[in-house]
Amino acid sequence: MGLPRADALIEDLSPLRRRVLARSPSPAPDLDAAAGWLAGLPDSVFASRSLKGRGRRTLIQPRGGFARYEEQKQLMLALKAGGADFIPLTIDSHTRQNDYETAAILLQRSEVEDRNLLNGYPLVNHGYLVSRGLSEGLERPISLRHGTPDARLLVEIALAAGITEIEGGALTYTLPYTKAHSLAEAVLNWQYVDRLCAMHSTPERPIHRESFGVLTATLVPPVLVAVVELCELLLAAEQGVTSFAVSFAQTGSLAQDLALGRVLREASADYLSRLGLGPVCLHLVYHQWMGAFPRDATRALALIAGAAQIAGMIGADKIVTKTKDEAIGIPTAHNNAEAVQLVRYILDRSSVGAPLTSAHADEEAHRIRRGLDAIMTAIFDLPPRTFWRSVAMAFDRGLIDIPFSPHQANANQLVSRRGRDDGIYIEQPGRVPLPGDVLAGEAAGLAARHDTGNTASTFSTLMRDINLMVA
Amino acid sequence: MGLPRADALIEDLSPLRRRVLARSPSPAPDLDAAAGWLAGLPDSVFASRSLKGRGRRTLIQPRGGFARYEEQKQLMLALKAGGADFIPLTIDSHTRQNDYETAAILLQRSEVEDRNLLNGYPLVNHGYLVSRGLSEGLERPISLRHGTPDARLLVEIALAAGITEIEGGALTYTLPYTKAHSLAEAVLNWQYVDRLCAMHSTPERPIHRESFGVLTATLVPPVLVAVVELCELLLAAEQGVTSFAVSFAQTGSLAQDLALGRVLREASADYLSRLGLGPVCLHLVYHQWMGAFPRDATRALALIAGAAQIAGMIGADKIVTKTKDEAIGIPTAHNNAEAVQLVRYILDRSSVGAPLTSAHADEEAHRIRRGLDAIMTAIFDLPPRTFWRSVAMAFDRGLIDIPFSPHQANANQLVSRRGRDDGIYIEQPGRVPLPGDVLAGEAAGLAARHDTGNTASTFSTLMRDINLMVA
Amino acid sequence: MTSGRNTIGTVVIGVIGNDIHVVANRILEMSLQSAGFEVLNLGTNVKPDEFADAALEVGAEAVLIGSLNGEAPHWCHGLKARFAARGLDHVKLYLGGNVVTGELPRDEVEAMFTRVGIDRVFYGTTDFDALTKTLRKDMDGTAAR
Amino acid sequence: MTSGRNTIGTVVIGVIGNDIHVVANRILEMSLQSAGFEVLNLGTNVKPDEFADAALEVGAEAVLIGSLNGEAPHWCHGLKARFAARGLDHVKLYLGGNVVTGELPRDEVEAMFTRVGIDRVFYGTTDFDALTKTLRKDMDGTAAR
Ligand code: B12
Ligand code: B12
Repeated sequence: MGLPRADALIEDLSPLRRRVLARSPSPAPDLDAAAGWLAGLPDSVFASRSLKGRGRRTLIQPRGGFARYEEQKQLMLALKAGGADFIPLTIDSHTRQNDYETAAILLQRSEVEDRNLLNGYPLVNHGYLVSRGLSEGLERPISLRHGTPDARLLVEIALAAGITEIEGGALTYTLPYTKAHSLAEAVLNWQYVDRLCAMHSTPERPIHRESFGVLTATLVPPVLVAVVELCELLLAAEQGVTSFAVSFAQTGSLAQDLALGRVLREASADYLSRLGLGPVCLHLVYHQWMGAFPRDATRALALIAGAAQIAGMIGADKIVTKTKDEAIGIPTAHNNAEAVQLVRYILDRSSVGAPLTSAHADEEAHRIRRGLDAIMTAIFDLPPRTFWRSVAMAFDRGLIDIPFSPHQANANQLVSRRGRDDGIYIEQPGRVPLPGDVLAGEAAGLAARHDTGNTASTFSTLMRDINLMVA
Repeated sequence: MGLPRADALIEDLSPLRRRVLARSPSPAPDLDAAAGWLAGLPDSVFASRSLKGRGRRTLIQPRGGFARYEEQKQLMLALKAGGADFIPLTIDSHTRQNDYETAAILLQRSEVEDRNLLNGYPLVNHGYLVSRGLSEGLERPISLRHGTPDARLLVEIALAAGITEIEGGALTYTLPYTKAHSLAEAVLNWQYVDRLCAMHSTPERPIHRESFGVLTATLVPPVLVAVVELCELLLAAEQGVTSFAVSFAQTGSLAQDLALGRVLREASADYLSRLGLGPVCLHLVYHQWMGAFPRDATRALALIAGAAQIAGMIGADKIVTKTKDEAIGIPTAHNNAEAVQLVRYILDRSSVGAPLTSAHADEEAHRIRRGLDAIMTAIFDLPPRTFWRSVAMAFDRGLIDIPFSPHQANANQLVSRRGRDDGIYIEQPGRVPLPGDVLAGEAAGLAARHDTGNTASTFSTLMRDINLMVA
Repeated sequence: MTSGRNTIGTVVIGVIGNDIHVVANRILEMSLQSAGFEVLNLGTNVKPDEFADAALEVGAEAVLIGSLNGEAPHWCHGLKARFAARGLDHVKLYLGGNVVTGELPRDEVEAMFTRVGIDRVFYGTTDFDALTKTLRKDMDGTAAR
Repeated sequence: MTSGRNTIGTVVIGVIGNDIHVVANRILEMSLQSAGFEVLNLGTNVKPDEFADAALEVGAEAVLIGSLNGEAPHWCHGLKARFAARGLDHVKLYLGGNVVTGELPRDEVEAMFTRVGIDRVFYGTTDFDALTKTLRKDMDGTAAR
């Protein structure tokens, strides 16, 4: 029995921090460099404050990262000019795997050859001193977006550089992003990150943590998104984080989007209060379609506009945007800013006041919540006495099973596909402990698929499901 | 007291028809030319059958009309290739005002100078024989879209040419489209049209009639759209029309769109059955944003995509589309077909099964219905003994009062502007007989406007309201 | 319309031809009135002779013609002559709106209409505040003449 | 993976570098298996030497390399040499996915990789049925050699 508890908090991080910082290929900040630097920054660069002061506006955050400092800076200014409320700092894939060496080589070649040989900004190689310049004149919070199971050094440097929003978490940055990184280790490493963020928070200006409920963006059933989001929220709350956003990506079904948004908000508050954790200032982030994108620019823009409208309908605190270049490659700064403008245009005309619902959405919400509660109870009831160990065990035992995770320890026994109104439904639960009535509801959702009805999944329906927005 | 009644049906139209047909500048069809021609056409060109057989698909109809036959034919084929379910035949503005002479001059000049000098297809001048060729190889119904208060000759020719969907009505094609045409006359002329359509209907293949709830597309309060739609439905049902669509245009507020769609469907069925009219096969048509359009192509496309998503959410039977050229001029066939494809792309991914709602939408629907019932009762209670006379009197007395109508007899005493979530609310009802609680609800909607709150309307808020989608 | 005393001039406005787009026309009326002009608004569907007759009747110094639906090229042809026939050569003719179909170069559009006697052409989106200023200047000119 | 008898050939597949995009990799595995190939799927994050070692171990006739995240140009450099070092010159090297960033002319992209020893380049959307046919033909060639 391992319930999340406030006294799971790591007491003294300093010895560990010294060891982590020693590995930095760029000049390492000392232990209180970040605190001092953050204290001198204006409120306008604090993500937690932007979120708190948003009123009824859904805030906008694009994605984007370039190898070289100057190019990244230009991108950031272009995005600001386009109306972005949060400015992204997306990290390259080598840094995400802690392969600073390859990143260094490609950064150097990018500089010498005057072209971009990395798919993101190698923050660890650039270092905190150089990167402090990024937020100068920005007057917007910078968000660290990566996909790194061991992000301890990366986050040390990010905080010292004045970055106030840290995305990720043990599950969401391991299961979609790594093949072999031990989840138990990832949990410990993210406890470090959470604790570090909490340590650098003040009551007025907390460092904001955000989960990445997108996961693999491919046929992940809403109930599993909810479980993963709740686990990361509770792990962060254990370490004293006081500003946190749960998130999810457009599912492809409006009813499921409405339902999942509602369940995430309600369940987050419920679990925290029931477990005596917090107070945490909670937010909801919506990622527009994260799966395979249409190549056609007009369709891509339509998809982006449609997602913006849904973000308005669910009253998301923030939407994370894509661009019309998504299917093709790293977007230009211009097209990235264009998408931001477009999303603002639609959002400004999509507020709904009261939350929308429907009989189907209500049913989906009810089922997601029942499933979530069942799985969380099963996780809490696992043998370990600490919550973090239970989370790791839940994954090992297949209670958490994410479709299309590249991770070699993922159970891969859960099978999902699209059903009613293109919603994602569970065909085979594997070892995920879902009650019978929930499974019956999932089966009903599958049976209502409009093209094939309740036939077993085939290769061609799988392709259609993955390419929902492409064809 | 003038309730709509089945025995209001015009018995013998023939003498009148002969007089109308005699005015044709092109060779006039004889009295049963249309019936014979329609009987020989395949089911695929009957609008009523497409609508009935649509399943859960929202059908798509673009707009478009060119002066010359060949150009119009090419447009129609391009729209078919783009995936349109209905093919439009939009009539030029001179023909709409029965100014066949100017239309003839400009048609001839268009042919000689090889360019387009009309903003639509002058069907009366082309005549029915030539125009029969339009539907050849089309396998889709053609929809007559015009804006003609006296459309008797136009519709005679349309039916003889094999056109099976006739848009318009006494109120919707007079109040936004004319300055001086007597409404009483328009009602009589549209009774002729309705009767003519009913006469050419068979039980399996009725001629479809569709109202134009768009009206002036400028700050028309939902309750007045509902009143006008109900009046035209009832007038058509009196004349034996058995396939009818009520319609409305995107209001700018999602809650009002959801509410108005629901009220229109429910009230249409209720009134028909309560009055013992019908059976009428009822449909709901959604016009995407009909007010001032953004000039920027990306925004225009986003607006089009967003409207398509809403059409899916309200489960419209049909959506009538715009193009990214809207703010600039008559769209090219290519851009018109592009919009159709885009709308199909979004619609195919926007079905919701059960109708969506929210506390606000419920409240809006309740208020629209209460207002509608109050106004309809007031109309029924007017002195005349026939419904059609009551409708004309309702307009004369300002019970029906349409903002921005160019008609000189329009009362212009009702003042509306945008309030909560950009919905349209009534600030001054003029002589429109709305109950106190409804007016209180409207005032509350105004008070919740996010920028100005409950300040009186000014010139600058008016401009903002009109340009909601432009800026 | 009554010919007031404190006005800075009298103008006729309307939408030409078989055109029923009235939104800009209503707004233009409000703008001109609040700028101090005496306005006779003929509304929509106004034929060339009606503009000329009205200008004669109220002694207008300028006529502001709107055209939104693409008919302007047709109706503006010969318009100036109708004013001349009534001895109204001095009346300024303004034209504004979607005066052509599609996007054309501004100077091309202006030339197209000044050629047939329109004094000022406002192609597309127009700032009505700026418009009233221009109008005031033009009228001062007319009065001085 | 067990080396079956009724297969038409053995191939190694995987996603190269620090790349974790696994969706196409899973689908490719299913496609190849259902076409009758024996497949060793190394999954994601596969370094050049691992490909070569695996090919040696199972006696693969072809190695199908996926790259989705833009790293291909980096990792394919020197790849052929690792195979040569193990005496695996005859093993066909296939590369597919988002092998470069942005849209480039197809022949340019192909030249870029054939230059460093890749036998076949599949740039962008790939029909896996057509792919298996090509593979089968290539393998017949290898077997005959
Ligand atoms: C609302 C609307 C309608 C409503 C009109 C309701 C009403 N009674 O007013 C309805 C739906 C009924 C309608 C009908 C038609 N419409 Co319409 N309509 C529009 C729309 C969407 C908005 C117009 C509007 O109100 N804008 C808001 C006002 C404030 O802006 P504005 O009118 O552009 O005016 C600005 C300037 O033009 C200028 N201006 C205007 N007037 C004047 C006058 C002077 C003196 C000056 C100096 C400046 C000036 O200043 C204003 C402020 O910047 C436009 C497209 C668009 N713009 O998005 C099409 C549009 C004007 N319509 C068009 C057409 C063709 C028609 C129809 C013929 C139908 C058809 N074939 O599609 C019929 C008209 C029938 C007829 N007899 O005329 C075309 C015109 C094409 C062209 N010029 O090349 C347009 C551009 C749409 C399109 N792309 O096809 N329409
Ligand atoms: C889903 C997705 C993700 C998921 C992946 C989940 C998972 N574990 O698989 C998540 C969200 C985790 C993710 C992360 C990242 N992603 Co990603 N992702 C996508 C996305 C949206 C869809 C990919 C997909 O699954 N498609 C469906 C499958 C069926 O299609 P496919 O992969 O394209 O495969 C087809 C062909 O490429 C080809 N093919 C593929 N493999 C092979 C192999 C062989 C042998 C052959 C012959 C053919 C072939 O055939 C397939 C069928 O046609 C694409 C953009 C897009 N396409 O829309 C970006 C995209 C691939 N990602 C991209 C990037 C950069 C990243 C990140 C680095 C983050 C970042 N900086 O933005 C990280 C990766 C970190 C890392 N270590 O690699 C870029 C790559 C840029 C480039 N190549 O220039 C893309 C193009 C998006 C973009 N425009 O920025 N991503």
